[in-house]
Amino acid sequence: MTEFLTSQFGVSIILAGVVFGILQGAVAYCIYFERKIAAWIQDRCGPNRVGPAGLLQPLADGGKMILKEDVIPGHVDKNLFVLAPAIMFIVAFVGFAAIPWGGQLELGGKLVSIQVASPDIGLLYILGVASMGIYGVVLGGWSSNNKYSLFGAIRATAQMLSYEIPMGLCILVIVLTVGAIRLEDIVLPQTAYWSDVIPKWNVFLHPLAFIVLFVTMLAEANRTPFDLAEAEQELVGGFHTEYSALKFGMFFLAEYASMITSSALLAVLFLGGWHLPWIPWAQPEATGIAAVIVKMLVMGGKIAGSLFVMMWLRWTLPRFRFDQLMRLAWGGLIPFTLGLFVLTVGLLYFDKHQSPLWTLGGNAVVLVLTLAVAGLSRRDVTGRPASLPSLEGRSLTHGRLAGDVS
Amino acid sequence: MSIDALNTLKLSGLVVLLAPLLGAILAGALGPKVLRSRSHWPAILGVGAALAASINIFMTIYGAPAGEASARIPIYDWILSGAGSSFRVEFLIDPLTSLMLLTVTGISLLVVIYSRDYMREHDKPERGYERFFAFLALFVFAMVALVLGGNFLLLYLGWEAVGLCSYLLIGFYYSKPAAAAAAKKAFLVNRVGDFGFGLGILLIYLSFGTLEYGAVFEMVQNGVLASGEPLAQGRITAIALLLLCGACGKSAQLPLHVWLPDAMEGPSPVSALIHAATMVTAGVYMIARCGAIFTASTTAMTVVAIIGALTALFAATIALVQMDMKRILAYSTISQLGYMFLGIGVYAADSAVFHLFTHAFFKALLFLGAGSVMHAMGGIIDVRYFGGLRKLLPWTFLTFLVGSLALSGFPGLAGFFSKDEIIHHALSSHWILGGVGLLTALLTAFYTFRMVFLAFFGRERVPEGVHAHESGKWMLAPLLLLSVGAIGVGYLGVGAKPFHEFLAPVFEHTFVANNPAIWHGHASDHAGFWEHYGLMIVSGGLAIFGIIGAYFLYARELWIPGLVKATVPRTYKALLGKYFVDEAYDATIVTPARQVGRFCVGIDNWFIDGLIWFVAAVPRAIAYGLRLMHAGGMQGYGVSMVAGIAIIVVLLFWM
Amino acid sequence: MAGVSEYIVVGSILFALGLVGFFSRRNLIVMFLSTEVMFQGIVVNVVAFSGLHQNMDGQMFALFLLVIAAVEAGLALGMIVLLYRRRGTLDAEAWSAMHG
Amino acid sequence: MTPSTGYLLYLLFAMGGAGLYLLLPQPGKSRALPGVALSVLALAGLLSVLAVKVIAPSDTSAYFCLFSAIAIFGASRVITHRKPVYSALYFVLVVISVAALLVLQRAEFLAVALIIVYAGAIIVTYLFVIMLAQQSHETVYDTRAREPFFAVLVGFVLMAAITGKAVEPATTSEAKIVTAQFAQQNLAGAIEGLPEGNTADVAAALLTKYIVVLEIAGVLLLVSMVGAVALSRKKIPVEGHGLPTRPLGQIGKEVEPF
Repeated sequence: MTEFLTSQFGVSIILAGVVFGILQGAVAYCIYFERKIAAWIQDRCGPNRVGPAGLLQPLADGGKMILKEDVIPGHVDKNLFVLAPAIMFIVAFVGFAAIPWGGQLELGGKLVSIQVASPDIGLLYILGVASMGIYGVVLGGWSSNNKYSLFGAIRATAQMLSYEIPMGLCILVIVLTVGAIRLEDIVLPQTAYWSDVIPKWNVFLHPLAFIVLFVTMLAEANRTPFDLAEAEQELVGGFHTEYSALKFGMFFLAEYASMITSSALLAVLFLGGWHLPWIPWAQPEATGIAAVIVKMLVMGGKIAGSLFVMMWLRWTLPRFRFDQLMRLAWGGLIPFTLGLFVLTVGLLYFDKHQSPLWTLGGNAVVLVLTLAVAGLSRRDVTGRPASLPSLEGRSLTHGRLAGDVS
Repeated sequence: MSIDALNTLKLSGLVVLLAPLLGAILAGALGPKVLRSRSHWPAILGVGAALAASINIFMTIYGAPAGEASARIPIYDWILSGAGSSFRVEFLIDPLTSLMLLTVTGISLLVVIYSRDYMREHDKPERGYERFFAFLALFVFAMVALVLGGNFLLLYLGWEAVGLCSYLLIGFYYSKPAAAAAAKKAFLVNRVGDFGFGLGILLIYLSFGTLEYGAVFEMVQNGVLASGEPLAQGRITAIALLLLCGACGKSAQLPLHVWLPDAMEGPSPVSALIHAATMVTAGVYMIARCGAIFTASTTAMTVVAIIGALTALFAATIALVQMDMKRILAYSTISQLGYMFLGIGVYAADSAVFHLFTHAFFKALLFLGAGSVMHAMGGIIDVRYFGGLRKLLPWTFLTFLVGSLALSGFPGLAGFFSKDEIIHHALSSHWILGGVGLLTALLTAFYTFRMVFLAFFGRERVPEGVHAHESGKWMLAPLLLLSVGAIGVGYLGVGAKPFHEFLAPVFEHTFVANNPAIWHGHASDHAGFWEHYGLMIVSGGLAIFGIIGAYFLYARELWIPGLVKATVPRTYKALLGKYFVDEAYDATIVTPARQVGRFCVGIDNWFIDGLIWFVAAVPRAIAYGLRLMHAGGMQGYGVSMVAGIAIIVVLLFWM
Repeated sequence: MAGVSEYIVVGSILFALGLVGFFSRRNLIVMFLSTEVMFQGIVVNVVAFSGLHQNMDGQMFALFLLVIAAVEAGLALGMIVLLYRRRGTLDAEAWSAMHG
Repeated sequence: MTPSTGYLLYLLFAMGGAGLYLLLPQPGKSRALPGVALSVLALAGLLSVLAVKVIAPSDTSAYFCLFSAIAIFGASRVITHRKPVYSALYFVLVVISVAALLVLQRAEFLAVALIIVYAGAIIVTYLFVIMLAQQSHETVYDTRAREPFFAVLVGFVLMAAITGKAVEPATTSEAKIVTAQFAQQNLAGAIEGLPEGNTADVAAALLTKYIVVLEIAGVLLLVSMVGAVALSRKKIPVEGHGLPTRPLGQIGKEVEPF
């Protein structure tokens, strides 16, 4: 039994259970913190009735969700209606399997990875799982047999397909820089230092790719300012209009879970994963149990930071219009990340891909080029039919910001 | 001739030839989108470059030592057909060529410049502006190719290209039915002439085995065929007459003159170009160039002279009663071309070319003047609606007057000297030919000034709503330049006769050697006063008499023409109806041809089509049965295809 | 351990099912889905061969099949949308205009 | 494999074909029950024949049977389901199980690529089009298969011919040698020899031996992209055949994109 527990397989199974449990709670508390941060930004109190400082609010919410009547409207396609939140939920949590949480642990004289699975194709696995997330939205929207839901679903499809491209390109940039697609192998090179001071985190090599990846992750997770699929003011809630009770809760949890996955991926790709400079416990050589706990805390801290920025953005930025969203992806991010990709390939050829001077300079050049080209060719991507009445002078009446609600 | 000079000639020749073509291509290709209202620049620059190069050629030829003023310049082998018969693109540059080039490019340049304003309405280009200039430049290219070419094939190429361009330009306003019909008519009538011309060239090739000028002429003068046999008189006469047929078509001689008056449907600059510089002179040039062939056949020369004389008189009489300004000018052109033919026919080719040269100036001037009047009058061209225009259009009037005086043969102006020479030679050939020439000179003066007095003198008869205005500087400048020419160029043919001296090497072995009355050169030095100046006084007097007559009849006593009209109504009608040549052609050629065409259409429609229909009906009947197998569904086809695969697999694996 | 024959069995069954679907269904989209099923059968086969010969040829074939499928999906779907906009139906029979 | 196994296989194919024929959408009363029964029986029989007679027992053969069953089930649902949306979703099932089969063959990269490209992109666009083109109501052309009998006959004859050959013991001497080689190179042994990390192998093959094909594939994708753009920019007039293309009652339920 001990032997089983100390093998990689045993650790993986234990880890799967632990991570799933922690994440469930974390997701619930994400919602709590979202509300708290919203309140803080808007100079309110936020939830403060249930438990001290409202800390038990997620439990109360969960209870409510579970106990509410689970309505399935008569006009929906029942099978898919039920399937959609399940797909969403599963996909959101399956992605955690490949995330390296805490480096390696020395257990019974052997090193085991603090990772549910470490496949050779780890990064592709996460991408593949993430790409399946669309089905939840699409099926939910379509099966609801509701105009607004379908709108939301269609928007979400187009949006997620579009933003997958710059996301993939950003990830490819990192893959090329590091030369590996196993997530652990991506973290390890980042634990080295430049001149023994600055950690070789990829964010210092490709800061713009980091920003773009963050933006695309917002879009993939349907977060403001890209939450077109569930824009309350326009679509009554989008693809989950018809959902209630636990199914709605699953959508809700899935959104936060995918935020956490994205943040974890971001941390692994750009921020050195569980690595923290100069702290001896957070180095790859440290394999004790305490070190692993520190590493997991570091990882959690990075994820929390990223989550905080996402929430901060939500309460700061207004929502995009759909054509703007599409233009940003196809006219801005894709050319830009393509440029980054070409740049990285070129630097790779000259073996300069890990020299910050070259990559940063190249980033600046690509940015300037993209901005120049984009500035020179201003054109709507989706286009506005000429038959529609002019919008001039009417934009002010729609000037309310998305964040004003709730 | 030195190598340097030859190189100069080659280069300049290429520039003369290709610059207008390049201009045409540029104007045509860039005109619609890029140049738009600046489309005249490629044409002006192209023709201008051609003129510059022509001047260069002229200077080179002029400066060449005596007896070496002729050069054959091969460019490249065009058609190599084995068996020794190959055709080259080559230039033949001699005094005649250089003069023709000067005339063609010079007049054309002025016309192109003039067109810049003419083709505009309120400074906005007309529709097809760039097309017009592209065609103009192409026209110049074609004419230059005709003149420069060193063999009959190139001559024929230029000949046909000129015909094509005239078709395109006469039909410039192709949406106007009259213009389209006139273009078609010009083309078809030319085709009749060109057919004979083509036959003539073929006969030359059959006889002499080559089309290169020098070789052909040498053989003709030696009187041998390519095979070595002696050249029969009948054969050379046939060749000459066939070539003459082409010349008649191009130069609008009887009986193929009918296209020229109708060609007035084109814009006025086109008329000027056709009449003065490019198209109609082609015939004269060709006969002058082929002097060896023509002089070898007395019959042919006689025919040329008779046709010339007849045409001159015939056209002049018609011009007496026409009311359309441009038509009067057109008939006068035919008449003057008749003079040129007459001149050639009496072995005075240098005089004919001289007349061609002077005529180019004053006829271009007259047509451009007429165009200016027409432009001012908003498109009206009937002289009955003019009158008193000399106050409204002073510059146009002055230049037009100069042109008219020159045309009438008023003493001292260009037309006087050249025409006089021709009449002199005609008189010394046969008194009837000379008499016709004199009579025509009188008529010419009369109808020319009939037009001038009707248009520019007397009461203003301008219709309501027309505001006549003087033309712009782009149009007046060419007019003034041409007036200077119309006054001055005649003096090239008096005294020491530099013009004739220059041309002399070209004709000395052909026309001059056969001319029974050498009037210039050494022979004339010993003539008495009356021999020398008598004819001048007579013809000048006739011109002045004609002018005065026209003044009394059309500026003063306006009732006399009416009286004449009433006295001889049939003659008047015949003149007005242009002797009913068109109607005669219509009845004798066009209608029967149309009947034959109908018959052929009937055969085609009923017999041949029926046969084809029958052939088609058989497979259709078969297909009607077969198509039941095609259900039309792609999936059905797929099933049968895969069924085939399945059968093959089963057979392959299990049998 | 399954040998190459079993993969061929599964692959050919997938292929044949796609074939049947392509021939018997009338909905354009389902027809194209059926062709994709045929592609899957082929992918199974060629990857099995790849394993058999211990080289990458089969996997390369599969990869390019993937490319072909993507290309086909892009164009086919574009055309289907066009056809649908024109006729308002996805029925393949609506387009048998060459019916004899 | 004995001849009796071959006949058993053919019997199973016949059963499956009959079941599929019954399941294909056709008008008239539902024949789902006998169809399902026949098909399930045939599939179960096939898998058990394979499992018992053919497959060398190993730790992955169970997975192979499982995912094969899922793939075949999914594929038959793709072609028999009356709703295109479900067809597409069952196709996702096929893709995932095929990806699993590929993982069994140590083609992980291809498996993930299959999922990303097919499930992540292609089928989503199919779904997109289905959503745009029709709502949940059933249409005539979805409920009425075209020549199902011949299609099933042809398809299954082909299938039986190929699979029968694939599992048949070799009869000729030449074929025997080949089969013996195949048997020798048992996949179990072969796959153990492969290095860890399939991605590097894929990349190596792609960028050396197949570089030209890779370029061609790139050009093909570019052409397809241009074609798709050209197609989607085209203005298509609705052909008037007298009737409104969509029934009036449906208008409220339909939406244009964006």
